[in-house]
Amino acid sequence: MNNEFLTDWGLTLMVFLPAAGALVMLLIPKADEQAHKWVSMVAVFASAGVGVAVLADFDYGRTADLQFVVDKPWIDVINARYFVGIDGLSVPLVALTLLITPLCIIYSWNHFPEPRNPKAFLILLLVLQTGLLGTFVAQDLILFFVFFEVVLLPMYFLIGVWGAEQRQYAAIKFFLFTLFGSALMIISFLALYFVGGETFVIPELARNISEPAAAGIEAVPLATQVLIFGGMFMGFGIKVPIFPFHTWLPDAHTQAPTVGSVILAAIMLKLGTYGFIRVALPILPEAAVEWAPYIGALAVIGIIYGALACLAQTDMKRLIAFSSVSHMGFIMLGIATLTDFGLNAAVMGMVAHGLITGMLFFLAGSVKDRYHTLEIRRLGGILVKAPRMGWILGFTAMASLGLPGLAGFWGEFPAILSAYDPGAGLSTVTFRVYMVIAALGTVFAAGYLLWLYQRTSFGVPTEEFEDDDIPDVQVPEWIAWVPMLVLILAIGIYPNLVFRVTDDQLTSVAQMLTAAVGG
Amino acid sequence: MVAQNIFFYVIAAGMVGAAVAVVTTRNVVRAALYLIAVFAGVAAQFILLAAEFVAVTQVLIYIGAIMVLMLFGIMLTRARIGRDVDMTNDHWWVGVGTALLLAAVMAYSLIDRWGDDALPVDRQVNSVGGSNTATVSDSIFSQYLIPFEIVSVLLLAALVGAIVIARKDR
Amino acid sequence: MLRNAWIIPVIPALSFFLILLFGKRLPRKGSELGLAAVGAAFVLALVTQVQWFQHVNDAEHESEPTEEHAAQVVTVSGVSDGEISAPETPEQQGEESEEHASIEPVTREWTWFEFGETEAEVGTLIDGPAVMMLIVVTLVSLLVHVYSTDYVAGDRRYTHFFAFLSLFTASMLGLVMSRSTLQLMVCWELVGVCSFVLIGHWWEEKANSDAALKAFITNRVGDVGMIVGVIVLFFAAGQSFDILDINTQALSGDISHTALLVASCALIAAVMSKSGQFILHTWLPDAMAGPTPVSALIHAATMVVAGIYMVSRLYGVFWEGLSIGVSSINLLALVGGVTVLGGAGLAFVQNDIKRVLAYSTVSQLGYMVMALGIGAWTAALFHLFTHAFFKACLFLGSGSVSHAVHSFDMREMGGLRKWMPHTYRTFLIATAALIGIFPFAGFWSKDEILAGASQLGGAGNYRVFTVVGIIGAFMTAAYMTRCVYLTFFGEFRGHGHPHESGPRIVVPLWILAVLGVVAGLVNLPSALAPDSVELRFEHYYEPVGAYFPSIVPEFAHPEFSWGIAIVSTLIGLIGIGIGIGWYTGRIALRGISERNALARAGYTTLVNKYYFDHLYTDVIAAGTKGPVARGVNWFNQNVIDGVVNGAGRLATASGRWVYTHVDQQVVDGAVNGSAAAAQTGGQVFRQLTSGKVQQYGALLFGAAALFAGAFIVLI
Amino acid sequence: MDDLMLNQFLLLAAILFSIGVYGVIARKNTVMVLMSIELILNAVNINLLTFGAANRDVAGAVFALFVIAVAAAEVGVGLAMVLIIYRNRQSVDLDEVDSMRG
Amino acid sequence: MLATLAQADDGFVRPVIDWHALAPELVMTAVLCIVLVADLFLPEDRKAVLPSLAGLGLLAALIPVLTLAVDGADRTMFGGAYVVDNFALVVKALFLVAGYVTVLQSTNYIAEGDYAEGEYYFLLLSSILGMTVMGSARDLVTIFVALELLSVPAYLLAGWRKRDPKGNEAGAKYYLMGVFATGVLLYGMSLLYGVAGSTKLSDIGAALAGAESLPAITLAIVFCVAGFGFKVSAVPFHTWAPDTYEGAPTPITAFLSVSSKAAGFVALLQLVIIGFAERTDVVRPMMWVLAALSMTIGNVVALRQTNVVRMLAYSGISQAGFMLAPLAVVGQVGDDTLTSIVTYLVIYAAMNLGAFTVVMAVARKTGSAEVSSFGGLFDYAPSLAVLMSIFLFSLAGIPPLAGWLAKFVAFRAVIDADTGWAYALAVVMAVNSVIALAYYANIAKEMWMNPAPDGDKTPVRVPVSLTAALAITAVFTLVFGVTQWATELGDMANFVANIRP
Repeated sequence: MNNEFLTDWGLTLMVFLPAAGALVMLLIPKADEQAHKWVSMVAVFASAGVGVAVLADFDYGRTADLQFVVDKPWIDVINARYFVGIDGLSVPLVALTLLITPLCIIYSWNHFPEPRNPKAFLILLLVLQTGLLGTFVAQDLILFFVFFEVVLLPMYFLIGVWGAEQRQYAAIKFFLFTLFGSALMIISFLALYFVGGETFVIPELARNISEPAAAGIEAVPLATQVLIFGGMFMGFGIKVPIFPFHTWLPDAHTQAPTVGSVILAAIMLKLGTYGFIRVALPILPEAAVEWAPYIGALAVIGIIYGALACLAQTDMKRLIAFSSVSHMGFIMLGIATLTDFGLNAAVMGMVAHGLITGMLFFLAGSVKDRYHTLEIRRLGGILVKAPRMGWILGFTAMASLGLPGLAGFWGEFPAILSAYDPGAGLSTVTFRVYMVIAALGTVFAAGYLLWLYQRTSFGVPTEEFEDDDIPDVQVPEWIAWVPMLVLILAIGIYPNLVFRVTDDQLTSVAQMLTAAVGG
Repeated sequence: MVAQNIFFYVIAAGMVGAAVAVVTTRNVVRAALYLIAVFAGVAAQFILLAAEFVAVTQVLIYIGAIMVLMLFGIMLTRARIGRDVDMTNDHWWVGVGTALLLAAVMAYSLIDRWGDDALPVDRQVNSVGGSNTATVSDSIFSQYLIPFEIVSVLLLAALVGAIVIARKDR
Repeated sequence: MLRNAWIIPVIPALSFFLILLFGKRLPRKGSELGLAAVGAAFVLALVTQVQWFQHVNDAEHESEPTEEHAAQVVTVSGVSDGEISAPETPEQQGEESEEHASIEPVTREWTWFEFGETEAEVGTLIDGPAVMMLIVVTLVSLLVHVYSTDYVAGDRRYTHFFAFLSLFTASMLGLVMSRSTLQLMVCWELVGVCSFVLIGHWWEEKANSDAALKAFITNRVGDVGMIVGVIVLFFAAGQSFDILDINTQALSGDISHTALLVASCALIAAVMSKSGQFILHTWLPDAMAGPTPVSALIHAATMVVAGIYMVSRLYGVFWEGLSIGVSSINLLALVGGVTVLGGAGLAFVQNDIKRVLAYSTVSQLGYMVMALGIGAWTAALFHLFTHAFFKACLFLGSGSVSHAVHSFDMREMGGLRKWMPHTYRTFLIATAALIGIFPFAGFWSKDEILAGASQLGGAGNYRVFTVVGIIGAFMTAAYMTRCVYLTFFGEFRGHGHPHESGPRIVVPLWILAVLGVVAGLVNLPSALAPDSVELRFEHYYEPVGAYFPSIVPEFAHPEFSWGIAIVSTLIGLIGIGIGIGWYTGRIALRGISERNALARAGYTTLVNKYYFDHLYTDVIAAGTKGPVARGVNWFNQNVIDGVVNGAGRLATASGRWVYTHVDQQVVDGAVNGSAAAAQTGGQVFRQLTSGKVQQYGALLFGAAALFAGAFIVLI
Repeated sequence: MDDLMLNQFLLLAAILFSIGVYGVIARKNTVMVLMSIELILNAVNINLLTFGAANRDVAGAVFALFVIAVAAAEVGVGLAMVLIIYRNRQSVDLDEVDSMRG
Repeated sequence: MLATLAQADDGFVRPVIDWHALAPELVMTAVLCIVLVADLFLPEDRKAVLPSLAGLGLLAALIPVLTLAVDGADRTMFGGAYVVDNFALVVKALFLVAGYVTVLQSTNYIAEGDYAEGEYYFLLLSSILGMTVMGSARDLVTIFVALELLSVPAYLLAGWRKRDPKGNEAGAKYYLMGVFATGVLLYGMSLLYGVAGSTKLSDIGAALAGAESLPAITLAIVFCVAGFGFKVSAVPFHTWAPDTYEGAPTPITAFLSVSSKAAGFVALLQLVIIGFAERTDVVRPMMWVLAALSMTIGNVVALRQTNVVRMLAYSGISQAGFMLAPLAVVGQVGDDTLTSIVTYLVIYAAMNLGAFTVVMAVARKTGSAEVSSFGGLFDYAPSLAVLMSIFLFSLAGIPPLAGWLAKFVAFRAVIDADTGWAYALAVVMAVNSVIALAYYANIAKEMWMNPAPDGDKTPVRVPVSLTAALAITAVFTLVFGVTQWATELGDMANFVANIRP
């Protein structure tokens, strides 16, 4: 926190550099593809560079505090502020975002999906990046909402233009679902604004509602809180997605271009869970306690349901998509327990799922590039044709099924753990039932992932591809994948990489929740 | 006073009858003539309400201008002068329903609000001048100056526009 | 070395990465790295062993002034990085130190991660069982490495094979010296993965990958129990993963009995899958699809005993949770007992030599679990120790055989003793050890279990398990005889010319065979041995401290019992006899039927034999092998395996059903339905705009009137 | 019955208004629809003048004058529309003017 | 005679005319006369000057608006019948700028379409004049006359394509519906006058405040609202809009959907907030129903449209529903109703005009406004496709485009009321904003994801005036979304203090 420039401008630069890159690219003619690639590269790396500087300068000793705070008036009439800052909860997700998008651009370097058009593709990626980063640093509900929504358009176009056969249906489904959630969410935000002392600033709202007397407002009745939470539940829950709002996800994932799937899985789904922890829980702890059993129930249903649906899939990408439903269930279960374990598990789950499922989608994309199909029964023997890719797929599948020693485990296990002893005010019996069901979910996870692996990678190649030349992992792929693989392993071996950052912040959230119920 | 009442009811009955004829007759020209009768009745009622200037205007503009325009319209569209087979469309019952509903709502509201109110015997606004006309003009050129100017632009616009639309060329 | 034991697993772990990255470029394709690493680990394990003996001896000397010791415990218990013992109450300390010196485990830990106030630690916990396992794992692993350099030579994934052997060794060593339940669980899963990879080593064939999947997924089922158990213990012990803590609290009564019972039952599920106990054992025979060295190392000597080791590690929990000390039957013993008999019965009807050995392993693991269930901790670990050697020897022997005849089918073997003398002899020795012939290793360990079953526990002891054990011993003898007979005796029924294997295979066989003979001597009962050599195993490996039930009064060691020893030996011999008789007899009978006239002539001489034959053929052997074994086998293949496979199929089918009917129709249908509803609504409301302006007008006037009317009425 | 009641005029206006509405909806010929509209506007004028008289206020009369002026303008525009429709369709049946719908 | 005159003189109060306050209207009047006269004298090939003249006139009229804004004082004339306050200034500026964009849109359309040019701009300016007057009108008579001045030229302009039967139909339907609505409105106004005894809104407000809740008052309010409901195309008074939009010249469609609708809202705001402020028992439920119906029916019918202009008509109906929503909580939320509706109007004008401009630009090539004709636009005219997407998604309310802020302020006002009905309306709004996205995105889909019909990929040539219109609307659409300017305009737009009860 020495560098004043960094303190004042770091986050803003980080968020808006990609958008600035996109503006520059608008001025470059479409034909000059190299220029587009390099400008986009420079933009994301500049953003990542600033981001890394910020993260390096971040004081890890007090992660519970907001740092790099910039608080300026924005839309005065509605009391919306440009209020950004990062704390222990934001840091891992910001870091994840800063990592994934550059990797996506590198991955796309030589093979843009049809109908190519790198200019538009990269501009959309950059706008997406700004939206994602912005969401993770925004501390004002309106700013948060705007960034939360900014990601919709680029993703809509990425799916709709560069996607597979059913892309139009998938794109609009994705869009409508998410918008439905956000429309209800914004109602809740507004209701919060009016009951919470006419401010949109998240920490202030949390303070005001927990201590109405000090803020000079009326205490918010529990019934109101529960309803307001409901709106946010819809907004964040659809984004997560929680069963039964998940149906957009398989379609979107299956149809999206590789990079789109990766970003969708790795980062965008996290907006929902992040929203729960950032917005919903701290502001409305009492309502969170009321809602938690239901969220937990939907979470475990999602775990089992997603897994069962995986078993029925014939398409590799769709299977991975449904596995996301299942995995996000673990994250939601962690959140629903309202404990520091659960919240830590959730954030770890977000990071892990981001890396692992992102990686799986990368692999699915590469398989598709090579085989021009993702139909599981037509694949087979990847290990024979492209052994390195096969091994990487195996490694990632293992990580995804929650193998200890790899990142996925640290999202799953503590989530299950936390359900044994849920936070104050929650029914222990209910959550222990959830715990057992969730633990059973890990069996299914092993089932569908290994089954997938067996059918795609083991055995000998099908006749169709027997004589085809299937190239093994190539340079851009290596560059894009190695950091993710290394991180999966590193976090798996030393989970404190994440927990150390998140713990203080999330413990304070959990304490707030306990205090709200206790007091 | 009774005379006024008698006058009113006679005229009113005629007006209603003529109005009904306007909307039921199968002959366009005859409808126009019935309409003139209604307009005349309205003018008469205006006099009863001590609004001589408006009554005069009513006669001048409605009967003198508007109805002439209408007749021109009838002529130009070569509507048959005689009886037309069917001047009422298939959905006339919708009209009956709507009209009755409207009438009921209006009548209820009016009776509820003004059921017992009588008109003042002296309905002149400016008793000194003996006529409402001067008051009206004063009012138009002071209080209602802006609408008056605007209406002039409106009439100009309507004139110009109607000519452009109705003109055969272009 | 005791404090730096972490180096031992780290060496093979490093070797894993090195082999993976550079193995293919090395002259011997990476096997030299693996060998070197495991060799180094073995040497270090030996060093650790010696130091541990020293440590135990020191502790005994130091324990004379009790007060001082207790003080020392208190002072060091707060230090996170150093030799500490589990916190003990001085009271217990004093009570117990009259008999035994408390032997402090040597621990070392590092912070792994923190949640709120809870700190999860990773580290090493070196005490008796850990040291013992270090030796077993590194030794068997080393021998298997040596063996493999010949056995899998020329395999296309030679390098990978060694890489994963290294990783397995590392994980298993990590498991052995786990400081916390969490670490235990992590390593537990890692060995599972190595097992998966190595079973599926030849994944080109679907059967192999099927077996690998089955192994992994079945283990996952058990892992649910593991997860639940660990979690229950974590919270029950006041948010601690610390094994010593948990045990100490369990034994001191700080944890409710319910929690312990739940945790025990959950953990038993994990044991059932990992250690191949009924009914989750079915993956283990299938796992024989992997290369034979893998079967020897993972599915006989080490990984499958992880379940037993885990129970022995958390013995305080099981002891209290299942009330082992005062009951006469409990879930753990029951699971073990059923497995003893079930596994042995199944071993009868296998034609694949490795599957015979696999079921034998299942059965022997059942002994160990049973032993733990009845409270004979030392016996269980002792049996684990001896079993590791002779069973590894048997597996490697079967591999050697298959190397010669290119098959595992015993119907294609026979008479191999002529061509493969070394293999034959070592196999025979190991078989004797397995059957429990005096003085081979198995005799001592199995005997201790049987003695324990008859002497330990509450009222009535665990006598029923003595019977189970003896029947099991009989069956073991019978099926192993069959196996040996079919393989090494009679005529060669296969193709080609079998030949003895090379030195890299034979030398490990001999080493293991020798161990199979002498390993039993490390725990000679006091009745049979001088003080200086009696019960050395118990002395050095059984923990003494607040974290182990040795502090509670009910915890006892069985005395050597001549009766049991003789009965079991006899039973074993009868089994062998029947086995020999069965096969020679059947051949004789076949001869009789073929040469009818001669039979009649030799009737008198043969009649005794015939009745004898009849007795065991129809009554005993057929009774066991025929209906019972077949029945068990049928039950196994159709019901248990059917349930296991069926569960998989059911999951897939229900997945498909859920997907097509619920997801696509109900959930997605609701979504698409609402879209359709909106569209239909659009269609309906389009009628408002009919195109006829007079209807528009009617709507305008009508609506105005209706609004007015409605509000007049309503307000 | 001595005095003129306010309601006499108002109800007369209401009846004229309703008749006009019926005509507007039911008449086929566009010119006749225009005529019906005049009934409506006249009804409004009666209202305005009645209230003006009742309040002894001149605004009603002024308002009515504006209405008359505007009505004149509207009729002009309306007849222009009728003419152009007639020219393009050879018919002034409002029923048939429905090429755009939905 | 003289005596009579003298007597009359006594009664006559010379009105005080504030020329500065009237300056915008005077400039407009002057310009429209100039246009009319210039048309007479300009030769056929010089008529291109006319749109420039009209445009400049509108900008010139903007100058006094700005000086008045700088001056800042509220100006009241004719006893409160005509007021130039901040509200009036904001909406006047809106009408003038939107009018300018309409002129830009019309330039090529009218010049190339062989329509009467001088009269077109004359009528357009007249209509805009009517709107600017409406902004200041606080008296029933003035409101009525202003309404007619803005409507009558619009009827004519809607039927301007007089050789096309659809054009006639558009004009005729608009005209007839307009006159019907006028009838209803006038009847309502006459009752208001009868109840209050005055035509001034402030007097009416005072009178209604004191009166009991009577059927006659309910009737009057309902009829007045219905009359303007037609103007803002609220369901069930919306029926004319799609037909008229489709048949009218596209610039006029844009004009009707933006300026004319805004004028309707201006009148409604004045009536409701000044006149009916105390009669919220009628106004709120009425507005609630109108808002909910407009949003829902407008949206679901829009889903079924295949013609972009018709779709925009229905979308406009739905947007009107959103704008009506804050009126459903009028009186419960302080200034929020006014602020939010004005903000919404300003933003809506920018984005909707923009969308229509793109439709015009595309139609220049394809000659069609069918949704399918937009296929492949991103391929051959990426800028237009991007701009259209910006406008459409802004209309759908996707941040950071301005539309979200418009919807947001509407939500904010509604939720501020904190009643069950308000929340119910908010939920209806939320659901509708989702339905709306479906059809907006449908066009985006066509442009980005489908191939060009017939594979025709010749680029679209966009004339300068359309480019200018696009630039203005796009800049506003983008800038309003991330700055506070639109809301500040809305916030500024308050009625003069002494006129509000």
